[in-house]
Amino acid sequence: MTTLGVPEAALWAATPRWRVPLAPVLAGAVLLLFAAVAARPEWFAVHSPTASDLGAALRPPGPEHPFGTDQLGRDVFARVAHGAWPSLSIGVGATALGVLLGTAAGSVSAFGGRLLDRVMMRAVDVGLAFPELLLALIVLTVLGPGPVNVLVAIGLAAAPGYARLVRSRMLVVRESAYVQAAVVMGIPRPLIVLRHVLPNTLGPVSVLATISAGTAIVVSAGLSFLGFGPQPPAAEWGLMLSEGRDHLQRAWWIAVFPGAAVTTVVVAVTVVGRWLKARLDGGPQ
Amino acid sequence: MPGHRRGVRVRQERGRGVGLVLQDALVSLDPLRTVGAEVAEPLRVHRILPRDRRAAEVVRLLDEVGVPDPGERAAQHPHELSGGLRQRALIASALAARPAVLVADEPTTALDVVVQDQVLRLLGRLRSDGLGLLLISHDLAVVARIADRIAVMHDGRIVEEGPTARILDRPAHPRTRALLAAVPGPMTRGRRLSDRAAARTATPTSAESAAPPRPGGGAAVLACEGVTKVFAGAGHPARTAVRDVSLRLAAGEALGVVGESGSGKSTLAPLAMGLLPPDSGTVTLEGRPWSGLPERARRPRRSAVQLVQQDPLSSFDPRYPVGRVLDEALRAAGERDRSRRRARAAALLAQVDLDGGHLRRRPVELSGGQRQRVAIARALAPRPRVLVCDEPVSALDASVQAQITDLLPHLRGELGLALLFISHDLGVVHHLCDRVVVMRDGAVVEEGPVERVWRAPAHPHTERLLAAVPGLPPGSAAGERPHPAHLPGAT
Amino acid sequence: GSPSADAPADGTLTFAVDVGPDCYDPHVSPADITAALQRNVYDSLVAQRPDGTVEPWLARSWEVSEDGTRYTFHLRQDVTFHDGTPFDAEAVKTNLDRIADPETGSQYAAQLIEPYASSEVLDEHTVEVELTEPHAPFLQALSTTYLGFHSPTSIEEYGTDLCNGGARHVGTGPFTFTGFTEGQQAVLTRNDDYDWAPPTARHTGPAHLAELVIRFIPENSVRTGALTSGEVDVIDQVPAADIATLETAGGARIVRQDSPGAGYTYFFNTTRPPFDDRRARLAVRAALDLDQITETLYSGQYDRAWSPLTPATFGYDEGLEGGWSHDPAEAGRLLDELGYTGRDGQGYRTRDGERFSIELLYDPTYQREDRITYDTAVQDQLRQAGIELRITPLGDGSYVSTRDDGEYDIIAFSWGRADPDVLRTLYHSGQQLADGGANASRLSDPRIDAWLETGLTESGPEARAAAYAQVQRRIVEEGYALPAFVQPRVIAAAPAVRGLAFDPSAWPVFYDVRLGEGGSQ
Amino acid sequence: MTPSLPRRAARRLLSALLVVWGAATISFCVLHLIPGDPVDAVLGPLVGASPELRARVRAELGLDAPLWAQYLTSLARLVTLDLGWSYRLDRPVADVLADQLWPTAELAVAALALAVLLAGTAALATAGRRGLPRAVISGAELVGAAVPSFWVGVVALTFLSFRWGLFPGPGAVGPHALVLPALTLAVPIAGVLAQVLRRELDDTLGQPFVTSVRARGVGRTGVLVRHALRHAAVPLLTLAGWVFAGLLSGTVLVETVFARPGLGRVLVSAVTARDIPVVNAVVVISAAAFVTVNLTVDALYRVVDPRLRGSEAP
Ligand SMILES: Nc1ncnc2c1ncn2[C@@H]1O[C@H](COP(=O)(O)OP(=O)(O)OP(=O)(O)O)[C@@H](O)[C@H]1O
Ligand SMILES: Nc1ncnc2c1ncn2[C@@H]1O[C@H](COP(=O)(O)OP(=O)(O)OP(=O)(O)O)[C@@H](O)[C@H]1O
Ligand SMILES: [Mg+2]
Ligand SMILES: [Mg+2]
Repeated sequence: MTTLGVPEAALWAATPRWRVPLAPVLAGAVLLLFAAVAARPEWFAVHSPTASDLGAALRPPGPEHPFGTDQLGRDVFARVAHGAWPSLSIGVGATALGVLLGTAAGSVSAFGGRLLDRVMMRAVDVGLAFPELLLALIVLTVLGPGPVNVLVAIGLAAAPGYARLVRSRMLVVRESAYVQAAVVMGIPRPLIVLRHVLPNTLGPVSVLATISAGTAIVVSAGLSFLGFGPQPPAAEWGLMLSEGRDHLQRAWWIAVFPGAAVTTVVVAVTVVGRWLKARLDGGPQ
Repeated sequence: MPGHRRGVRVRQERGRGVGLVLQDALVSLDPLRTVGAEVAEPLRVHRILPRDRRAAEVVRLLDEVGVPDPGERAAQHPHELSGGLRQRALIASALAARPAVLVADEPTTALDVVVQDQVLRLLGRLRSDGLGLLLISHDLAVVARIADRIAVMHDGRIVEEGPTARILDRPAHPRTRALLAAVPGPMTRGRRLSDRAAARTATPTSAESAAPPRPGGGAAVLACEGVTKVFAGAGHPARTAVRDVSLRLAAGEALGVVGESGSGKSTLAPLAMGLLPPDSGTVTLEGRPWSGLPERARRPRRSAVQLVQQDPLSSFDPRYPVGRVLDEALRAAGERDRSRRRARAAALLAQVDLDGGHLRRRPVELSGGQRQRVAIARALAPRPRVLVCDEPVSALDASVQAQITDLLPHLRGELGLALLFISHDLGVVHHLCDRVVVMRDGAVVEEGPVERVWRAPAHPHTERLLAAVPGLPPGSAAGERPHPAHLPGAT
Repeated sequence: GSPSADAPADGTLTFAVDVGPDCYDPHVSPADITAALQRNVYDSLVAQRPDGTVEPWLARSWEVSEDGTRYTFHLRQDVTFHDGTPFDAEAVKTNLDRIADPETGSQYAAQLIEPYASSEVLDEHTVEVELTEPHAPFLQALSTTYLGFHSPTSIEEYGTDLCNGGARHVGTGPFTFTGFTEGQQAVLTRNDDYDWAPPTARHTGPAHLAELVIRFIPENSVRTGALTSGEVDVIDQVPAADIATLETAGGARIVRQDSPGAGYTYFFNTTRPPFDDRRARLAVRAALDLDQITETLYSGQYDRAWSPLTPATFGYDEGLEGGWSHDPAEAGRLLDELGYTGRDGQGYRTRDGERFSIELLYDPTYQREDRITYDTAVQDQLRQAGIELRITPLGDGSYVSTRDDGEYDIIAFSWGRADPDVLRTLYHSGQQLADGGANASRLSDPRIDAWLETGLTESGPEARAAAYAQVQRRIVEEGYALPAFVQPRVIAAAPAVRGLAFDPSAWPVFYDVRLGEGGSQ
Repeated sequence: MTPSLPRRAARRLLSALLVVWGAATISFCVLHLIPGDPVDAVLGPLVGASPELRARVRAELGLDAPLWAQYLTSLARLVTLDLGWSYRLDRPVADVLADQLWPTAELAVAALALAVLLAGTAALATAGRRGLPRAVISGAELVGAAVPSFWVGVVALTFLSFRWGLFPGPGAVGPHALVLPALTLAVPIAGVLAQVLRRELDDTLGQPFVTSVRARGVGRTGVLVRHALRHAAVPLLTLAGWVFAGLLSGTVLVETVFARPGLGRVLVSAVTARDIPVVNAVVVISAAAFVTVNLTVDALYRVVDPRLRGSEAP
């Protein structure tokens, strides 16, 4: 697992050049499906994710339980379906929080003057000197376990990276010929920032954030796996993976399906994100 | 596997039978390896010399192509060498395996005129030593200097071929004529260069007959007084980019600024635009202070002076279609009414020879010449009195360049614009400007009317710049220009 | 011919346990694993038989004074520590004094001999221990590793710094502590001079094994896999679900022993609503089908519990078995009686619009995963009865303070101890959590207190058993706590391992173990 | 002229120390924000401890001093390279970590080597080529970079180790026990490295100087090995910090899954048990290591790319 946000250089460099956009279309469809499942799991799963049926424990996948049942006789399919919401919302929410904080800090740094920039960037350096997982772990120790706290922890841990990204992009945009053209036209500074600097910064940043959302989902699953995420009996993919570990030899389905769900979503997010980025790069040519 | 064996044979022929010299020597040499290693590579690949004797051969080769201190140079990396030296090292590596033929694709296009001259002389010498040379260039003047024969290509086909003298004197194909015509020279002032002028004609078109106003003793619209700009380097010492420069641009006048690379030309543009505060000296616009004001005070007067940048594409917000670009400019210029803005945007486009259909396109969807024309249209939106152009045509290829160089005098005539035209291309400046300022190391070394400076340069540096410009031989179809006999060598 | 049973065999046995001790000093650490591991290094004065009777070990014999406050021990004279220091009365005094000294920071051993007053060396091999009051479980306590004996030399040298494993641990046991890697393993090497095994052992003289390696492997699946792949010879804490597989497919031998003490028990906070009302406690009890949960989650390997004590504990009251039943109707009746007659949107019972909602607190760092699963099953069954159980993990360090402040409705744990006096730690009013006890029901029942004190001071087994039976019955009657299941200690061994057994504390004894040629006997 | 090398080095070192100090301060602050009492962590929750015992422990650990004094003490200790005393394990932190350093280093180094090997092979085999093999390999890289490593570990353990007995399962005995954990840790890193490496090789192959090189008669392998690889090294160096962090975070999970001892597991248990000195030490050490990695990378940039010599870092 890449437990960290992949640095920008890696992402820009790693763009596969899809000739036919078959993969992104497919990946987009997968994401839509998962989004639908996350929003309305009860449309997809007939069973309750938490109702146990001790008489039907550890049933292998079959017509009644397509993904089998776990040690409490709960339907694994229902749990995977209901686990989509916490898992996806933690990933997406954490990324959004990271982008938000990073943009705020990056803007302050880029436009707040030399001293503020220095202080901010040293702070960002310190933030970047922690591996993301370590930072998230420490934040979680203060906040205690739980889905919202995992979201906050990952968001906080990702923020320094975004702050640096936003700042460097803003500096580039600020010095760009089109911003200079706007100054020459006599457009007031706040308007320039609003009309040109922010949109042209956030565009690429949000595309990168799309790709990082996959990382955030993996990190959140990792934290759940270590016991910091949602607590039993919640249905969440990382937690299910962790719970299913002990039964792998007899009931592989308990851990394999949530793990496959994480992998599928993350691969799909990455494919879509990279396609977006390839389009962004390929644009001005 | 015959295919495989053929691959091997071709590979053996490469470097050995035919040497290749590419356009830009900085990117044509592996930047991470020493020059010596690059030159030695054909020797190694074709097992021409054992390892221990290669070093000596490299030094000999570098010496042969005229690299001074070849022993030292061999141990350096490409970025530590000047453009001319790099190009010579590249030629040395192409020659290492002693090929019979050298293919040179635009070997001088990226070089400034002085260095270009050195390289051309080297190629000429090699050719006279018996090397077969295939010289590919868009610049007829360059080809004319060393080629025996010239082939002219158009649309992937050779349209005309023949001895150099004949091609220059009596071009048969219209393309050849157009190419010859596009070379700006002393005789082209006031003429159109672009393809649209079709056959060469000495008769000015109607637009051109409205001759640009001559510099009068009128009040200066833009003036620099003893302007100095020092860049304090982060990690490196401060550098004086502009040193005590004084300029006066009269209303309606076209003033050219020329100089070698790094002479401070481009720094003048933001200084004049009030984008960069001078460290000393003042800039005045229409007789009132312009530099040293808070931006708030400058903003209402910004419409008087506009800028056309070198790279048209990067000067547009990539998200904005042309219509929105112009709309923003018009609104900034104080036009509040939406429908009036729309009408004016279309009018502006017409002024630069584009139709309204372009309004909805994004800059990426335009050709280079169209982009630059949109940039000019945007600059015209607030009805400026001064247009500052920093190398507006050097990113464009020759035919597109001609479109812009035709457009500018036309607009001058129509709108009474004063033009501050910054360029390293002496030909274009000569073609467009009334007066010229020659810069070196941030300081003005010579100033005067274009004709006078071209005819009788007062400063040796100006002389050197002019001498290095390749020209078509006298009597050729394009025009005439004195060609100094002696050129001071430079490294 | 077969090799003599007493001849030392060679070989290294690797024993995989789930967790390594935080502290290796049995005088300090309360951890089960510390005691189990160090059992091989430290001997005790006496040895306990499974039936609760006590045999001589390092003490040849002893006398107890009339009032039960003075114990005189006559020590063996042939015992030496691994470092050559002789084991004598002085050593006994040094160790007992050390345990009682607050400076040592003992977290458990000192409680076991709470009324300890002083020791007096009568002669080189006779020592008299004086208690402030009679203490029936004293001999049983002495038989545990917690009251094992460090060499006085090592105490002098390391003092309070004996928490680290390794060679600083010098005892008189059949193995010496030779190697140690934190979080990874401990290596014990045979003490060839050992000749003072207790009568509870099956042989005398040195141990059969040349070396005993204890590996710490927290993952259940990994531990099981390590046994089947032959990486280790014996594994501890075999998950119930793996028992059958290991036995049939893996060819492993399962050794099990019911742990003495208290099984996994839900303690109701009796000092605040709703569990200050007996009916609420009984309603919860009646709503739960512990048979089914235990059977399913532990694959039929563990027994559900009926008493606050496990069947393996002295004084266990068999009469309590089958004392109540899963009775949803009864639960409903009790809840109605309490006024919880309404139902909300999610089907939970309400009283004046307020849900019957209770909170179970746990510390995720220390709670075993399978027990969280058990709690989850309980939660689901209570949901069906209209009771909301909120399972709240407090992993941020505030668990202990929240618990000590009584901010919970239920907490649950098990407590191992081979003496019914464990009930005093769990239910005596003087043993509140904040004071260092484990009275998780926050109980203050004078009758229970009285019986517990009788059990403590009374020395006759009969009378003790009677007192403790009263306690058990009262707890069940009042529903102060809900015993859930009894977790036996289950160990799985490779076929080549012979002679593996448990001591009464359900700690595996390696002294008698030997490695055979493979194949089971 | 650029500033002299020693001055530049001194400035870099100073900012590195600043980062380490910042890390130490933040971790100190954060860990004191945690609700609850560290004494509980020392004693564990299993047995209630008497108030006297708690007071004793508190005094012993220096927790009765005011916060600023504790902070200054911890900084002063740091300066003398004294990492303090573990609350939970009751021994010097340096000892605790020293024991765990080797297993983690062993795992990380093995994983790194494996990742570089996998990525290098995949990228060199497919760079500058098209077709099915390339599509398959880049697809595999994509999945490899996305899949959670703890899941890879658990599944690999079940099938490769338990079911088919190809690899030993748990623990850290012998080099063959390292294969599965190292592989698990290496997969996501290799996925990213391979993508970056190939993209870089592709880019380099498209550069004009490659035309020159090929015109001299050098074959594909020669171009890749003698020229392109070195160009690809620059972006790979840029990834060094990320790889380092990935290895460190990855070990936390992989060590848990494979029951390996190591810093990762010490860290997780120290964080949960609020063993402040241990966490502080890990934070400071990892920040210091991170900074060292970055300093080294900066120096290596200059070795790899002569254009950067005598200039500021990119
Ligand atoms: N690799 C390629 N793939 C597709 N089209 C190409 C490629 N290389 C060249 N072309 C196209 O072939 C035509 C001829 O290109 P070429 O580079 O030979 O032109 P040129 O005469 O050298 O032009 P210039 O003066 O701009 O260098 C152009 O239209 C170009 O777009
Ligand atoms: N922002 C800057 N910071 C530091 N130095 C600068 C900056 N801009 C320009 N310089 C330096 O100032 C000098 C003049 O630069 P300028 O761009 O004006 O030259 P130029 O004449 O336009 O050259 P060219 O023909 O190559 O465009 C150069 O040495 C350049 O390196
Ligand atoms: Mg070309
Ligand atoms: Mg310039």
